[in-house]
Amino acid sequence: MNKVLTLITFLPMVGILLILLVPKNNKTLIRVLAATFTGLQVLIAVWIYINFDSGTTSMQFREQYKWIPSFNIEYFMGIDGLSVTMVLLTAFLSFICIFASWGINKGVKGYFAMFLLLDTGMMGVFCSLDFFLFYIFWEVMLLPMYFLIGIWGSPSRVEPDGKVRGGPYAAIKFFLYTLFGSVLMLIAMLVLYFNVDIDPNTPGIQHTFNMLHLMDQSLHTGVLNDFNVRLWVYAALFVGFAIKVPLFPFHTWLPDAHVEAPTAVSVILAGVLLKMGTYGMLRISFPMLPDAMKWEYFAYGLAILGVINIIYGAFCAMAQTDLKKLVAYSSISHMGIVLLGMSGLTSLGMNGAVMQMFNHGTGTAMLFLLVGVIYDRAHHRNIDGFGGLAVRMPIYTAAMSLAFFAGLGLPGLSSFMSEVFSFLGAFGSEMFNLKAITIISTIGIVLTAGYFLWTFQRMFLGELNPKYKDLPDINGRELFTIIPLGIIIIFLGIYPAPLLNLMKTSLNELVEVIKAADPILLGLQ
Amino acid sequence: MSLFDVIFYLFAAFTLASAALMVVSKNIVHSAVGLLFSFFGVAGIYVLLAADFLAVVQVLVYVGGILILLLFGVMLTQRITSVDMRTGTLQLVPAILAVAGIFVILFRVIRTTSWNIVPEAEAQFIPTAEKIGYLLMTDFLIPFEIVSVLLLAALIGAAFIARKGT
Amino acid sequence: MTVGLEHYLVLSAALFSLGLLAVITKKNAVTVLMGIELILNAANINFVAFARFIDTDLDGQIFAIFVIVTAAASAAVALAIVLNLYERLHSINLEEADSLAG
Amino acid sequence: MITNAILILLLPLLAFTIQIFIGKRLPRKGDWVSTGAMFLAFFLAVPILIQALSSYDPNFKITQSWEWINFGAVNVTFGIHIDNLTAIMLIVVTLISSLIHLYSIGYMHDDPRYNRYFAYLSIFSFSMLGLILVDGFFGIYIFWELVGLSSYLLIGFWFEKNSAANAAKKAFITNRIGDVAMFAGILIIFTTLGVFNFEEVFRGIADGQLSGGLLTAAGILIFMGAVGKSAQFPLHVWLPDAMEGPTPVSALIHAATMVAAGVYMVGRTFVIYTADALLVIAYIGTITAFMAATIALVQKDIKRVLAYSTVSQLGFMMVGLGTGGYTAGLFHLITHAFFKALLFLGSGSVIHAVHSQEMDDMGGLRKKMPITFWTFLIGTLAISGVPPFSGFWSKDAILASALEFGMVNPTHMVIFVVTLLAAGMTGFYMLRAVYLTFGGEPRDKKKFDHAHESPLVMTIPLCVLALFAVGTIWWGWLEHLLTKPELSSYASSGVQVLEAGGGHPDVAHTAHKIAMFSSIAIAGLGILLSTLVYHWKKISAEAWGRRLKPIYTLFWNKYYFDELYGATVIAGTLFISKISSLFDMKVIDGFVNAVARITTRFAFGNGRFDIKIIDGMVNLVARVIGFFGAQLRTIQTGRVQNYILMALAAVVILFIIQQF
Repeated sequence: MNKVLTLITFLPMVGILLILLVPKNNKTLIRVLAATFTGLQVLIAVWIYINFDSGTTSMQFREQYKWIPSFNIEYFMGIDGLSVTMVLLTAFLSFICIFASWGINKGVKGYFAMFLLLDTGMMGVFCSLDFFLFYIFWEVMLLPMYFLIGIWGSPSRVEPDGKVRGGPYAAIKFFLYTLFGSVLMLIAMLVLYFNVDIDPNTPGIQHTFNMLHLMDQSLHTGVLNDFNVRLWVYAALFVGFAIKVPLFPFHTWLPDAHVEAPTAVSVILAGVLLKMGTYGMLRISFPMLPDAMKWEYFAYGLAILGVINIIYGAFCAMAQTDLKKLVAYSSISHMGIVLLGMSGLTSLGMNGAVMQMFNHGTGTAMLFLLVGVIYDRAHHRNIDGFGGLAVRMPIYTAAMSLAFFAGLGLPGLSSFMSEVFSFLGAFGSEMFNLKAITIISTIGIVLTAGYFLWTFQRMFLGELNPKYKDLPDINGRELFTIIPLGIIIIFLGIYPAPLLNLMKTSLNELVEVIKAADPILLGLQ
Repeated sequence: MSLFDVIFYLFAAFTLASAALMVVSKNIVHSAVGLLFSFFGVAGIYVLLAADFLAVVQVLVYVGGILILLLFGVMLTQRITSVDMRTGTLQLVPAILAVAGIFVILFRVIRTTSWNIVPEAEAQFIPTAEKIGYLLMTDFLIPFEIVSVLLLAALIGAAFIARKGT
Repeated sequence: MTVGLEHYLVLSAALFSLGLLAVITKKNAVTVLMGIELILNAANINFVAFARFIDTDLDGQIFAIFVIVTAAASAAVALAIVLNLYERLHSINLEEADSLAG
Repeated sequence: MITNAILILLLPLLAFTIQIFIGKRLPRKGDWVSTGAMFLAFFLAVPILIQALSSYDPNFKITQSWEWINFGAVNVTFGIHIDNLTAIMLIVVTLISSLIHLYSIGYMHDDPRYNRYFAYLSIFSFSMLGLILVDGFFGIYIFWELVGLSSYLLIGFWFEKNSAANAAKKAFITNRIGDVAMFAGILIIFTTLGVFNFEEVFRGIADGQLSGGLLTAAGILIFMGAVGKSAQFPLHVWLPDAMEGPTPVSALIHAATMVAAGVYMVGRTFVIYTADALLVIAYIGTITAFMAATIALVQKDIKRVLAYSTVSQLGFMMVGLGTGGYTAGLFHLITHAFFKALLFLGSGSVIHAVHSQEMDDMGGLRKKMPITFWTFLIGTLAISGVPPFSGFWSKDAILASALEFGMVNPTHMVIFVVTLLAAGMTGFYMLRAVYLTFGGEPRDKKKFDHAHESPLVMTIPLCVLALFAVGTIWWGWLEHLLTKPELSSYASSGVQVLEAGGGHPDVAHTAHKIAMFSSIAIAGLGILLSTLVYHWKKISAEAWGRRLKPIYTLFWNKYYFDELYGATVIAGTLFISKISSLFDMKVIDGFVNAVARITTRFAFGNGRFDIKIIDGMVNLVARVIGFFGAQLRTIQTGRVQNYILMALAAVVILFIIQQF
């Protein structure tokens, strides 16, 4: 099983091939195939979880082959504590999303093929250790996402103010935003590539895309020894990843994309794609340019942007009347906590941040699934258009309240742990004084409670809206997608150790690496 | 000029003459006969080249097979009894010029190339049938099989194409 | 001078030229086919001659056999096409088969 | 004992799990599961108390902790910490909770979500017991939030009523504000000391690792948590609204236990408060006690009267703690738990009988509901501070502590004076409630006729609680067990500790005497006044109300706090949220769209240039090629033989060219 990463990454591709062979009218078989392959993926993920050695900082399940030798491009896969959590999350959410997509009836074949392609792209991003390979997977994701939002999202419509909105608009917006980020990332990648020398002893520069080499500061040559250049490279990478997170002010693609996308795609978008931004920072920006990360303006900038995300996102969420948009803005707010946790460069904060990535993945997935459930029944998402649903749909209400309370960080539910430790980590930072920033950001806790409870009240409490007196409660298939998430949320809220133990060794090492970054390069300090 | 050489020239002249007849003749049946003789001539040349098996194949396949096939073609497309068994030619002058040019070119190439001839091999006259059979079943097994399949496919294809009313 | 490789090659070249002439000038499709057979024969002579004079094993002859087989196959297909052509145009005059004209 | 403690903690959780999933299908909708679990927890708590009493040691302590979350560098443990305070609180909570479970069986018997109600009660009991048992700030914060959740669920239990849903939301969010401040305090403590565990934190503070302004700030921030939970000024607004919940819930959560959690927490972490922090606590308590008492004077809803009296009493407790009367404050917490639960259950019994909460609809119920009346009266006398009822002893201790504080620091004498006034008002408004409810003639005849004494399952808890309101714990004995913890006792040897407050034995005695007489006097005065107004009708309440119109209006409108918050905090938040959203849509997204539009414009401009010039050139080339193509077209005869000929000719020509 030393090819396990290749297997988990390309298994969906096999699924695509099979799906393409199925006649397009045999929708059930297509769905079952998709479910089977993502299910297999989950099994492999479980195998990885069992066999993962959490005691070591080195990359595991490595696979390394020459791919394009003339440019030193390798097919290099491997995971450590940081990526294994994301791999688990991706496998798990993809599987669930297949079931959430069961109701898709338009272009079933294309939908599931695209979905599986997306799956491969996501897995590849988290598994690849070659920057070039990483970049390719990063771009591979874009394409299916574009079609999934554009074709299977809501149809194009003209708003009362004459603006054209809808799936195609959101898809293009998403695509262009991300592409813009990718270009910056590409530039940074090339700068790194051309200024890293694998073998400093022989004359002539041996370039490489191997991330482990790129992380090795002693191999950096040429312009990479100029601190200003390093700052620029860091900035380019940062913007590239920030768009994906999304960080204020690059976030406006997110509400549109979330609202217009079909439920399962929203889940993947919020659950996995957003994590890629922060994953990229932790996997690429921080370890490759640790000294630039430590430059005051960047460190404080990251924390301040995190706080803006938290508070601004919460305020925006409060003003929404569209339930899905509210959840989208709450994602922005929650991702701010990840950034805040990272910015302190402490073991607590870093672990808290990655835990938050995982927990937000499960929590927001649950929220989007539940939004999809009500949308399927009522065909609208206007918060004020409901009312008193708790009487009519007790199970749905219970599920939604679990998701809401997880979102507002109730103790005993997973995101509480990650939020607390993110805040603790940022507040206790030894390198930067983030105390005031952290205290300000805690306002977000109140705001989050405010908008979630307000929404909950408007939708579920009070008199039952007579329009919905016959609304059926959540059904078995929908429960099947939600219950596993609920169990994870509760379990990790009470006992986060299984998740934490996976990643802490790698993340503590990362913190040490950044702390030890050569201060001489910090010419400006 | 040995006997061998004389025989060669005879065969060569016979072959070329028959071929010329085939080209020049306006009657398609005459052409076919010319081709027949030409094939025989080539078979003779093979014998001179110590390729006895090949000579036999040439006679059997070409004379016995392909030519018959061609004649069938003639019969099926033109009634033998019809007067119009003649066929015309077209673009004769440019064609002759171009072909002559080609011949000159080939001739020049042949003359100017220094051939790396193995000298002592000239005398050997060993029957080749057994060796060819052996080689076909060993070294050339795969080409042999492929060509068999090709032949089969060609025959099926031919039968399909020639079907009436397609 | 004794008959050597070059003689055979010249013979082959002449045969080739004649075949070519037939292919280019003949109106009748069957005659064109005959020309093609001539060309193939010319090529075969070359194979055998080279096998005799340059490379003394039997590879050339075996190649020649393959050429003959392929020729048989192509003749069969070509005749089928001719028959088909006849079906359509009620003639095998190649002047009339000019749907490729620009 | 640790096993007992764990079982106490887990039993309600188990009951909750059973109730929420299969409660509906159990016989009697599973009320016996929750109730039984609670009684079992009580019986498990008794041995703990017995052990604490039998050891009779102020430093009695059993702790145990387990690794929970290990970050490598930081290790967070989950631990159980039992000392005298815990043991007493365990008994108080489990006993009252058991009784209220029992009472609820009668009170809620025909509710459609009967099983859900018991599930919520169980989750509340679990959180409350956890809050008492845990050994560190992290744990207490978790259970702190969880009691907030259960409070939310129970206040909003009748969520079809908009007022209930609003009240629930208000309670949770107001609490959350306090919680966030508390969280900030925990942030300070943890990042400075690196531990959550109480004992270790105390040790670190005693060793001077955290001191001065930062420690004061941390203390005040932590106390803010208690301000939220214990409904202190300025976060008291949620508690009166919380009366929307079922009355037993009000008794359990919003009177006896949860709101007292703030006081408990301040007691538990008493040593971290600097003198300044304690002063803040004392003043907050004073303001709360006075303000709530004044509001309670004019309320007409019986539950609201009780709610404001609760707020006021919680203020008393804070005064006790803030002025250094550690034992007094906690003593009042314990006695208050019993008599306030009693009062609420009594009011519940009345509400159950007349189906109204307005005192205007009541009156004369004494004859119809004798048990309820007598127990309610006992509770009233206890809360008013009439000797020998339990409330007298504890309130007296608080006043003594306040007076002592004032005598030592004369500038802060105001605390004692105001608190004393509030104590007087307590007697007044509580007696008023009794007279309006039980005394006089029935004001609503129809409802009166309908009224009847409650069933046994409801009156038994009343009697048991009344027993506790009459009798009391011996003060000296409590003082011994709940000795005020001294920071110095946590210090490592050789570290000098600056004492925050301190005992002043010389004034203590005097203070106690004065306080006792003044408290009896003021309580008597309050009761007398109340009797004059509402029983003997010597003074007209309406007339005085008209005469003091502005003050009356102010009290009636609860000092306009709700309106103030509505106009500032809530409106401000909503305003900012609207602005943010608009900003997001118009400015940021507008910018993005503008960029897109400019790009497309540019592309159109480009397009025109393209069509005219670049395309023109391209077309020209195409046309030229087209011309030659047309000429060459004639070569395309379509005859294969022609093509071959041309190829041959080309070969020949090429060969010739190559030759020369």
